[in-house]
Amino acid sequence: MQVKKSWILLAVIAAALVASAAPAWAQAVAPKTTVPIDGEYGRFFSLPTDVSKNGHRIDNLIHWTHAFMAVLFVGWGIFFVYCLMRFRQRPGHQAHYELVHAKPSKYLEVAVLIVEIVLLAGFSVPIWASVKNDLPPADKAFRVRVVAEQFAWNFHYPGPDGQFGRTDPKLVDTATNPLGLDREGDPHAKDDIFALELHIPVNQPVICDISSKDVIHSFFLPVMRVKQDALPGMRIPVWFEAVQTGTYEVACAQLCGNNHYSMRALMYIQPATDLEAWLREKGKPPEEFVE
Amino acid sequence: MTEAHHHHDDHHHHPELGWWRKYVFSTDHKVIGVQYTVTALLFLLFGFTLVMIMRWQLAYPGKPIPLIGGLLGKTLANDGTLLPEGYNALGAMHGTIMVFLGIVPLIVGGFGNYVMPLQIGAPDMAFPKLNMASYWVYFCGGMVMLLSFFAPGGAANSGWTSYAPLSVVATQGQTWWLFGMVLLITSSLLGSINFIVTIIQLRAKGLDFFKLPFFVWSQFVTAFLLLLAFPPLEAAGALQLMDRLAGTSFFMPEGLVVSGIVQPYTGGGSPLLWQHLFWFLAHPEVYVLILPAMGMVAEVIANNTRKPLWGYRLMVYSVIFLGFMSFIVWAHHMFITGMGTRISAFFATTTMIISIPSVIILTALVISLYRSSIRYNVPMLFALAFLPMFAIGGLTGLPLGLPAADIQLHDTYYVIGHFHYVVAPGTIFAAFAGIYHWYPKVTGRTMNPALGKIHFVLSFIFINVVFMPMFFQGMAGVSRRLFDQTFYQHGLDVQGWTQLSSWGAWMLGLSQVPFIMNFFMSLRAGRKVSDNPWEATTLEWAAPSPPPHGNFATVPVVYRGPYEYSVPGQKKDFFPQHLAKAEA
Amino acid sequence: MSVAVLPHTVKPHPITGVYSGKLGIWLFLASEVMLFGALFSSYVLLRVGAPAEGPAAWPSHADTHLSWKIGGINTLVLIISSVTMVMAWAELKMNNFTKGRWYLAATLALALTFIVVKLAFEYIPKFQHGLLPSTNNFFALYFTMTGLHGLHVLGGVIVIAWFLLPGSGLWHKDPEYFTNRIECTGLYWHFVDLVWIFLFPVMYLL
Amino acid sequence: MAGAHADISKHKRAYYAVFAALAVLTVVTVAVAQFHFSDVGNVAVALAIAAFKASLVAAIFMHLKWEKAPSIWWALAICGIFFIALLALPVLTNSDNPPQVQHTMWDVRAGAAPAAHTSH
Ligand code: HEA
Ligand code: HEA
Ligand code: CUA
Ligand SMILES: [Cu+2]
Repeated sequence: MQVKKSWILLAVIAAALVASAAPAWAQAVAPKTTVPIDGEYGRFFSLPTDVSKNGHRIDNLIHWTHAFMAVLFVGWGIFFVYCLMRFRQRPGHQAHYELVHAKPSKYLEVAVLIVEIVLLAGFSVPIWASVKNDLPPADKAFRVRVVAEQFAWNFHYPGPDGQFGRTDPKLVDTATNPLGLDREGDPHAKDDIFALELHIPVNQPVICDISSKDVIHSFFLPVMRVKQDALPGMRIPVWFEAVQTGTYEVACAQLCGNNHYSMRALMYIQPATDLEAWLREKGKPPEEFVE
Repeated sequence: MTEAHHHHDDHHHHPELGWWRKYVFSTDHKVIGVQYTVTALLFLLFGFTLVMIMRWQLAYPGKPIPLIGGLLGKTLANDGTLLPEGYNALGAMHGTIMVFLGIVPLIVGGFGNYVMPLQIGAPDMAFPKLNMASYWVYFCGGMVMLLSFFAPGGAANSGWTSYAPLSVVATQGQTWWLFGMVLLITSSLLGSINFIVTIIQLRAKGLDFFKLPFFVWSQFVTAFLLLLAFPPLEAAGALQLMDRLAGTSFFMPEGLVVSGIVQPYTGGGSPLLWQHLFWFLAHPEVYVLILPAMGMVAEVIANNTRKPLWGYRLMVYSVIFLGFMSFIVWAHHMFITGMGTRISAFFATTTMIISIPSVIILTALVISLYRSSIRYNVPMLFALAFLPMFAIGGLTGLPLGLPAADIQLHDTYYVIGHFHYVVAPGTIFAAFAGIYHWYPKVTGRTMNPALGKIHFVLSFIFINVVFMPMFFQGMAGVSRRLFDQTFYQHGLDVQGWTQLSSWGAWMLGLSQVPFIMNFFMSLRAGRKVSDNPWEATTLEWAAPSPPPHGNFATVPVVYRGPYEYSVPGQKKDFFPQHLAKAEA
Repeated sequence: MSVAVLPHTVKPHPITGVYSGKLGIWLFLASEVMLFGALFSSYVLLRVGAPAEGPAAWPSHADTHLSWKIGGINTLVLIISSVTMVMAWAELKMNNFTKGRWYLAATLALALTFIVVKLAFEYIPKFQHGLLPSTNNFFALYFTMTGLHGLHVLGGVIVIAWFLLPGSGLWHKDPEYFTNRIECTGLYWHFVDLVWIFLFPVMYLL
Repeated sequence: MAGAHADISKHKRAYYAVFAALAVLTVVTVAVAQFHFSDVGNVAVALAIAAFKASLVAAIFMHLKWEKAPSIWWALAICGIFFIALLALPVLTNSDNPPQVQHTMWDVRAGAAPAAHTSH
């Protein structure tokens, strides 16, 4: 009796504390962004909208893995709770010294291993191989260079000639030439386009070459299921294909300094014609290369 | 001339020891164990305080911190509002302090030092002076870390992982961090040598390896992890110090341009080199955080189910295998750095393999409950809660270990949720179980069970309120280490979860009040108990409470395995290891 | 000093076959293997990954300005010191305290020689010629690795000096204990020699 | 550990022999390094000699030849395995980069990399 009372008391205290938290929890926070972002985020334990051709493969892997985890946890939990209730100490009840022969546990462990192998060899490795190694052929893909810096994403398009110009750290000027493009020395560089927004075509493979000028950043497109660290000293390609137009976010996923939190860019997925128009517009007067 | 003679002399000196030698610069493993425990608990509380401050900024970005905002100083805050550099410094120091100054010193330095020699029937650690040195080097390392908050530019702010090049170009606090780490690593190395030698050399007569309590096994494996995994980080620390102080380019590639300025490094270095060396330590380190916890939980469960542990040998093999494998999975933290298919498949495979022994250990502990007689006292409640909490943390490690799934989940709050479930409701609960369980051995008194239960229920609820929303945030794509996630639409949309999580953290803080009260008040007011209040079988309960210098009144001899509970035909339901025959 | 009565500090444990100190020093050496292992691993990674040209390229042999002669002499110095070290232990083991002590003194002298040669003929002239750790990754590794090795030599010097002078009193109280400690010191010392055996070709010849 | 005096005298001879071998091998290392076989060849020869010298030191000076304690052997074996992992895996990881990963971020030198046209 005594025991029961104290548990009730505890439950009341806990409930009161939770309740005191509730109003505060509801407090709204003003959005910091003015451009409306498409897609849906943050429903209960769910991934954001997927607008890529291959993203569903990753989503499926995540979902199947979680289903497997849930089965294990629930099954295991039922047995656990059963034991807790059934075998509590009470008068007349005694523990059994003899150990049970738990064959099922052996089967369970083997089953866990098999499922893990399937998830790994059947799903994860093939997805990885296609995402990392099987880049679409260069003549089919839209190519952008992504150069990260504290605290901005620089996007570098080759321009009408289709060639990226020479870049040199010595030419870098934060205000006028963040990419260090050699516009005088290299003809390919003359028409190169620089922007602080990522514009890509819909329904065409895109290859982004990720690199960084200073520290490590991470190029993260939540709606595209793409993430790649931007490592200084390396240029690493990632590819994806958007299946839906819209405005989305580019995030930095690696701590890169004080303003890591605000290192955000916008990604516009556009029909090819719109994209070309934008590129033409961007490419027009050389003085306005810098935004 | 002979060793017995030689030490005899020494032995006779001890009653004249002054206060300083007895309680401060003591070489007695029990005093050192208590020193470690208390220091580590204070650091835990401090690390927790840091994160409670951060949680304000996360829940209400840009609003001044109530109550303590004004105390934060100019480098961390501005008019009581946290600055981004302040947030990053608190985050990096929270991780560092929790891992290296809180949990490891608590469960290895504290519990390991106090309990392990008692459990093997040893009079002390094999190298008592070295043991003292370990503690004091650890203490100095902690002080360096604390003082680094006052360095120009504040404490280290490049994450506990200190990824180069960010850490190399960071403010001076990073240098302090590196020096502090070198001290902490040195301390762990000295400690681990001592633990291994003690377990190999000083076991009581009859106590062979497969009669060791599981806790001793977990400490043994842990010590090997510390011994062999820490030196590469020491080397890496030296390299990073060189980069910072001598202008070398170990981690600096060619052509770095920071804030528009071409950096003076010759280049040719590799940022990934740091990551390899760091994770070579840090993955084994996470098992350092969990294995002793599993050991403690196993002790408490065996004792309170009144039944031998199921699959003891299997558990021992698992823990050895786990320790071994933990050295070759480290690059699962680096999948997104541009890794190829073959190597990522290799590390993913080892990662999947390493989950199996964890499953075995947990399963064995749960099967031990079957047909037992469970005594629900406070240590047991914490130990039982450990199991599902660790299961959640461990299971969420699986999607992270699958490289393709990790593309989406890497460096999001999902990772934060994953590892906090293993370290906070996991390891911290195990540590609470250990504290309530061994408190009577250390003090001769029990802690108040009513306060203990309040502490348990509240902690259990709120720790889930803190960490469960993190999985939702992570799934939605919110990156970790964000000063203000509402910059992103996906962050804004889950801000409600973030606020709930923050309230959980503060309530969790409040829930520790009964514990802290209980901890100190029971020193005087706790119920006095016998030497073996839990009717346990392992050797530490054969010593007086608290054990005197030299530990045992008579040198114990061991006759049987560690968990002989409810042996058929015995009058009592426990059969201690050191009794030749059962008492009639 | 208050130390509880600890078994197996001097005589080997009947089952494990070692006394505690020796096991301890071996474990310490295992951790040292990992310490230097990390540095060698860094060496391999940086050398394999070095760019083919430019300031960060791996310097050719001529550009390192390391003299294999000086390195070779120091190698011999360390090898001899290893011999004297092990002889010191052997003499102590045979109860020849005086002889053992002389060997210990010789070891100390050789260790100091090593340090002096390293500083006077290598480090200081290098610095004077503007060859610094920051010059390129080869020198960064060279100074870091040999520097760390040098610190180990210095550590050895301090320990040996201790047992040569103030610490030698232990011999009169408990010769076996003292001999054991020299054995442990020797294990450490040989390890320092062993690291150098790898450092020498890696730095001076490859 | 060898106890008797006679044993120790026998050891002493071994010590001198090892010393001679080490000295000779040092000379050999230097001599061999003057020839150029191939990049890999030189490294292999130098490391092979060094490894041999090191094992002499470990076996004789450090008494591993006479060492029986299993705990020491276990510690060394485990350490050896992890040492190899530490040495090999980082460099293997770096060499397993997917195709098209470049180890530069600037195109300082010469012509720019080709890229496809924007339209299809
Ligand atoms: C104590 C600490 C601890 C423990 C034990 C673990 C355990 C595991 N961890 Fe975790 N991990 C961390 C601490 C820990 N981790 C930390 C601190 C980080 C982040 C560091 C940072 O970046 O700052 C991290 C990050 C991390 C990553 C990198 C994520 C990323 O950055 O992208 C990965 C990826 O593979 C991973 C995987 C795993 C796996 C597979 C396990 C496995 O060992 C888990 C195995 C356990 C189980 C599988 C549960 C047992 C099963 C059951 C109870 C139920 C089943 C029942 C039956 C079958 C009967 N962890
Ligand atoms: C062992 C490791 C450990 C532990 C226990 C914890 C515990 C907690 N951690 Fe932390 N955490 C890390 C290791 C740990 N953490 C690491 C490595 C990081 C990554 C850092 C980085 O990004 O670089 C991190 C990051 C991290 C973040 C993310 C920050 C970010 O990415 O921006 C958050 C956010 O909420 C957080 C919260 C918490 C909370 C609420 C707890 C709570 O669970 C705390 C609960 C604490 C207690 C319950 C203490 C009880 C102690 C007492 C009551 C003492 C009593 C004293 C006496 C009796 C004397 N942690
Ligand atoms: Cu860039 Cu974070
Ligand atoms: Cu890990």
